[in-house]
Amino acid sequence: MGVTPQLSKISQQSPSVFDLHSAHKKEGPALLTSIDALVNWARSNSLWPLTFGTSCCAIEVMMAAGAAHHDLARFGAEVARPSPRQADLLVVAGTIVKKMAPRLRTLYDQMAEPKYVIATGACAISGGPFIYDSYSTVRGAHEIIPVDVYVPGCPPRPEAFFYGLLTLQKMIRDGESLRRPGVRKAPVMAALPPGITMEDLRAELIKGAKGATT
Amino acid sequence: MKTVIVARPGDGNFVSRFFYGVKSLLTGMRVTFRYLVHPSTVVTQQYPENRKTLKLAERVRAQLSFTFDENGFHKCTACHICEQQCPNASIHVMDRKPAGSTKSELDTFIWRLDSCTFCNLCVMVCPFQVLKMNSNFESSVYDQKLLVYNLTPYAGPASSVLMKVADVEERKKLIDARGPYDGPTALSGFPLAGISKQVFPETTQIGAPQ
Amino acid sequence: MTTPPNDSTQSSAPQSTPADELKAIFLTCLLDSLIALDSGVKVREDSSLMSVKISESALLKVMTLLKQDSRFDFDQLQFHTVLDWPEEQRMECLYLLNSTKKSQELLISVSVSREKPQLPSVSKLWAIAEWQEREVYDMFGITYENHPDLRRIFLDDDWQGFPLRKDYQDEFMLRKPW
Amino acid sequence: MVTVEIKTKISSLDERINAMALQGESPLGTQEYFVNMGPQHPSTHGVLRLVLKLDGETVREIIPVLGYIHRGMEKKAETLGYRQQVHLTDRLDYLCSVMNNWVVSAVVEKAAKIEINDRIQTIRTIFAELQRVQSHLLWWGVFGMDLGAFTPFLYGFRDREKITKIFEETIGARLTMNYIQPGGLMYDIHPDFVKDVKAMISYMKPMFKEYDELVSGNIIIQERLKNVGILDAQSAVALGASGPVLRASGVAHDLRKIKPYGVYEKVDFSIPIGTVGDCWDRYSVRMLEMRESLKIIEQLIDSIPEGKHLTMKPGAKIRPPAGIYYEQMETARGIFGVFLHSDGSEKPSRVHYRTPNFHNLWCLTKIAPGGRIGDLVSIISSLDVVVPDIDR
Amino acid sequence: MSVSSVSQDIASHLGSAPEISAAYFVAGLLGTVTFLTVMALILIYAERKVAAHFQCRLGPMRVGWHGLLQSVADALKLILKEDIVPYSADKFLHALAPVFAVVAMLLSLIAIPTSSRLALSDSNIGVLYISAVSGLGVLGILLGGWSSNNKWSLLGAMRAGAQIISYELSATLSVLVVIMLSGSLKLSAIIHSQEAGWWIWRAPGVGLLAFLLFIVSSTAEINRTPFDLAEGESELTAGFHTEYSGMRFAFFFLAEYLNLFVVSALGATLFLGGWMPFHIGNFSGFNAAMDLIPEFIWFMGKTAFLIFLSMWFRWTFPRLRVDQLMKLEWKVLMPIGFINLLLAAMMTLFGFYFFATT
Repeated sequence: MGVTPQLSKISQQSPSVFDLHSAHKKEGPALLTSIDALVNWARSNSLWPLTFGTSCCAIEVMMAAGAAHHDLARFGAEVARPSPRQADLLVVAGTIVKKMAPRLRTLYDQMAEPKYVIATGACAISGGPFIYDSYSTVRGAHEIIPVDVYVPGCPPRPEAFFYGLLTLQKMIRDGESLRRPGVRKAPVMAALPPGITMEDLRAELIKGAKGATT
Repeated sequence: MKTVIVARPGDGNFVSRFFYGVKSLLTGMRVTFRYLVHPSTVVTQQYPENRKTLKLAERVRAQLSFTFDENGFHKCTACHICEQQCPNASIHVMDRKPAGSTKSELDTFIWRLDSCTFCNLCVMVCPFQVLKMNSNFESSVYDQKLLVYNLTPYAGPASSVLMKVADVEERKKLIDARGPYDGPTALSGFPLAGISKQVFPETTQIGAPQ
Repeated sequence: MTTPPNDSTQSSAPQSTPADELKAIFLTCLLDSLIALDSGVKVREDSSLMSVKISESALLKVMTLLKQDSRFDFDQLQFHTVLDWPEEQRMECLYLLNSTKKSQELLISVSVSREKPQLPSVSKLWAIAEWQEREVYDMFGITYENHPDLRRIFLDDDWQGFPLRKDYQDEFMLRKPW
Repeated sequence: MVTVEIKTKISSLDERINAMALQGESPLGTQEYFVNMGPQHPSTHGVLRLVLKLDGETVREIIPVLGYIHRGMEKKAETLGYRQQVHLTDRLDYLCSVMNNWVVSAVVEKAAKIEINDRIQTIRTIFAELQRVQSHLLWWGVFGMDLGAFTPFLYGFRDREKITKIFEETIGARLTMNYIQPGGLMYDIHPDFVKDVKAMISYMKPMFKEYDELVSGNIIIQERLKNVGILDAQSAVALGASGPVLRASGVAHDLRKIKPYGVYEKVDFSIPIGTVGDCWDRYSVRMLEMRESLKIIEQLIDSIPEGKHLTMKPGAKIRPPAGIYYEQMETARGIFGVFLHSDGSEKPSRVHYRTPNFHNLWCLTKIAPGGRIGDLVSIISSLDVVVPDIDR
Repeated sequence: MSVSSVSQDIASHLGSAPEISAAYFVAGLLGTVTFLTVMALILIYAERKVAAHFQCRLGPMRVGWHGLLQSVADALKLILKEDIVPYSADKFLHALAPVFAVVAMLLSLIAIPTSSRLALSDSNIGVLYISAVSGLGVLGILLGGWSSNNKWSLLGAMRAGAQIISYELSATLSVLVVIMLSGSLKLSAIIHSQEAGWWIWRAPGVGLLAFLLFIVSSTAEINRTPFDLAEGESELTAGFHTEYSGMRFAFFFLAEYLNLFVVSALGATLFLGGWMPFHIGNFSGFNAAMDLIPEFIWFMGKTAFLIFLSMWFRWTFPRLRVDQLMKLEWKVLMPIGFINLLLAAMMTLFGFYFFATT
């Protein structure tokens, strides 16, 4: 009976940060580990975003997500700070063009550690509609600043942004540590579809990258 | 042309303005207070908690997917119409010609979620209604490369051709399995615009000058 | 070179309605006044808008007339943009004028050379032209005489080249692969 | 690279600021200073940058610096087919995406002589008006937030969500719709559409009273808006303003009445106009426009004619004859026009968007000087600028 | 219940050795700091929840039960966040400013009696002390805005300075009414003078007017909407604390909420009788029934009501413009305050208020 269509399986059992339990391994003395856990708990639950949005995604991600129907406040993230000094989360919501790129970098540099970046929408991930034939659009925010979580969509629904926020919270809880300030672990592949391991993917991508360079 | 002239607040004298002001402030406070004391006016939908019951409209466009028939086969003939219609090259149909055949068939159907704008043109123009949009919006990832999907689980001809082959074993020979991340980087080696070649750094130094 | 105005209006409006007739009368009146200023006035045929071609030297005179004459009263400049014709080595500058009082629209087209494109600025007549001309300079490299503040509007001041020209190329821009 | 000989002196932003620093003298003899407002600033609605010359709290001069979201859309449009043009305009003024779609579709239909039926026209009109209400609701919320009241923002969005639900149901998108296609619509309306729209209208009508109680009637709002940023009729026309900004100055100019498109001829509605042209007029014009839009929808919703939702095959080639085509419509922010030059091929050889916000923002440089920083914020907000629409 | 405060109790038991006084002072201060930090956390949580319900949403929901631990997480995060001092800032003043802001508030809280037995320092010039010490808070804001070397900060600080100092006047004018009526600057004496009824209703008209005046001007003094010009987000990005991050920003944040508490507690003490239960003249039966509710609860209830009022203003009203703000103070509130003071003086002179003891 043919091949089981894997993709339909994916869409049925969507990868979820809620279902997959953490792969985080405890290291070091128990006290430090539990302090780590506490710190990461605090950081992950208090992500104050910077009020920053360049185009359409800002309406969905910064405004509609914060509005009454979806309410970003449930995650403790409604304290949108207009000053980058006080913000923890930079949501790159919208297209970044060449003229804006240095400013985005400045904003990122002005933020205090620990800081996290979510790229929402096609433009911030890859340039989106302007990936080809545009002389000014930067192809993705990751060309300028390190991005932690990518939330695809054009623009993503507020729920999709929440999913991205949960993904980021999971990353903070699993991967960030008090004892290694500023150093972030390799991303935890929480959002991998079931049946595909990190190693498979890594091997494939390395193979692909080698193929591309040679 | 029918026009209405908008009303302007009265200028009035100081005293009447003062009392109007106090009244207006109290009216405003009444509005907000009404919401405070009526918890039923809360409209918030609690997304992660209501995940099981969350029902989006059927036309919601959040992910492109293939339609499969009851045998798990698709009808795609690799005609490339969707690829041509895609405004920003988010779809790449890679076809192959099996040995001894002149007709090409679908190998991998690459769809870039990272640059897709959900304009629905591919779905509209598909002559065989292979493509459809579904509402699965939960696709956040830590790595951009994971957003390049292969939509087809197997490389092989369309279901119309496959179903002509009666023997199940023979059918299996016509098709090869494909994974969801058989992206073009891995398969053909041509680089995707906007996806840098750097592969998963072990640690990222934050704030390091770039 | 002068096209008889009556012919052109009749050809563009085969079925005559009162509105069309009014438009024809307006256009006749307009063309008569324009020809008095510039003998090279032609009607641009392939346009869905009422449009006339004038010569570069008469631009300012024609525009002043159109703005200030109470018969026309074109009080708004809807847009100013350019068509690039690299094979003919010219650029065609288009001004869409609009009259809020008379509800008329008129497209003025002027050709300039591609090498040394320069036009008089109309920002004295319509204030918005200041930005529109800056945009055209930014995108096509047309410079304007007597412009109060001519600099790039969208791109950085040190940008090289004029991106909306047909032959613009840079290393950054990717072409769609198929 | 083409080298162009430039005869005129081209200045730069720095030179402009330096020149501005030299001119003018403060009446108090105090030192004036420059402040950058934006590109990241909560009240510039995106990435608009304003270089302000301030004298204490008073704004003396403004240089808007544009281009922080200039994406080269007109260049991109030259590489896309006529059908693909539509989705780009979603990203111009994303709050009027259906109306923008309509303009592009209309100009392509005009060029390629595509016939459309009454059903399509009626549905397009209903959606355009729904979007106008939606856009004004969002503006109302953000306006409240800019003036320091956070609650209107949430009430506005709460009610906007009702309309977004309708969009989601029929179109499948919340913001960037790509709904109106050359030759018709992407989908026919959802079976529940009529019912939901009626429910929305009956929900919205009493809400306006609440908005008036909370914001319009508020003394602080009135005092902050009255006689602030006055744009008189003559300069509004000269500065190229359109839409509510122009109408607030007392010029009854609305393309829905002057050159009716869609089915606007058949419906009965009036155009709110202001008298003074200050922020208050711009505010109330929009508040009244929402009511008028609901009136239009009410008249149309029961009598959507039967017919097909797409008069041509979705994949059919569009190849208009060579020529210049222009179409313009009244969006929530003013006149949006699409200029199209076809060379007879499958792709346009030049596309130019005449965007309302580009023209409306220009008014800011003329009306804001003299006010306080707080006035500047309310003026920007009352002009209702959407920055991606300016920069394209 | 005796008038004596805890300090007098302790002093009478242990003698007045300087070490013991010092130890008591430190312990009291630490206790106050802890109490106030917890209080600020609760206030922040309450503000977010109340705001959410004003706006038909839920507010913090996911950290702890109904988001109870939200403020704890925020505080922990802020403490551990990187503390950035801009390169061109005045480093010493930049560090000093948040301390000023918090310490001024802590100091003013010492004088407020929370019940008849619990007042850390019942000074005989309590009201004067509080208005003097809380005036220090503006110094923190001014220093912070100045030392950041940022134009937006400076603008915010200048606005705050002008605003706070202006509104201090009408706040003091309204406080003077109560001082005049009760005839004392000592807070416990003011509370006891309200034994027959709170000043807000006992002095007909004048008390209410003074109370409203106090509410408006104190809202302005603590920079809350509709008077939040110093940090008006849509105008000045973040105002005077634009350049502050981490712990120091947390100090400003803390000071803002402590301010709210202090001002509300002061308002409750002066106009609503502080810890004094609701008494009506010499209706002893009624008064005795009211006395059953503990004093501390009376105090906290009144304070909470005033805090709620402030939150209600904040989530309903838009912000004033800077010139309107000044106009409101100098042309409206000040004259009203003076007239009110005059009326209060006559009232005191002739004993025209309810249950006057003369």
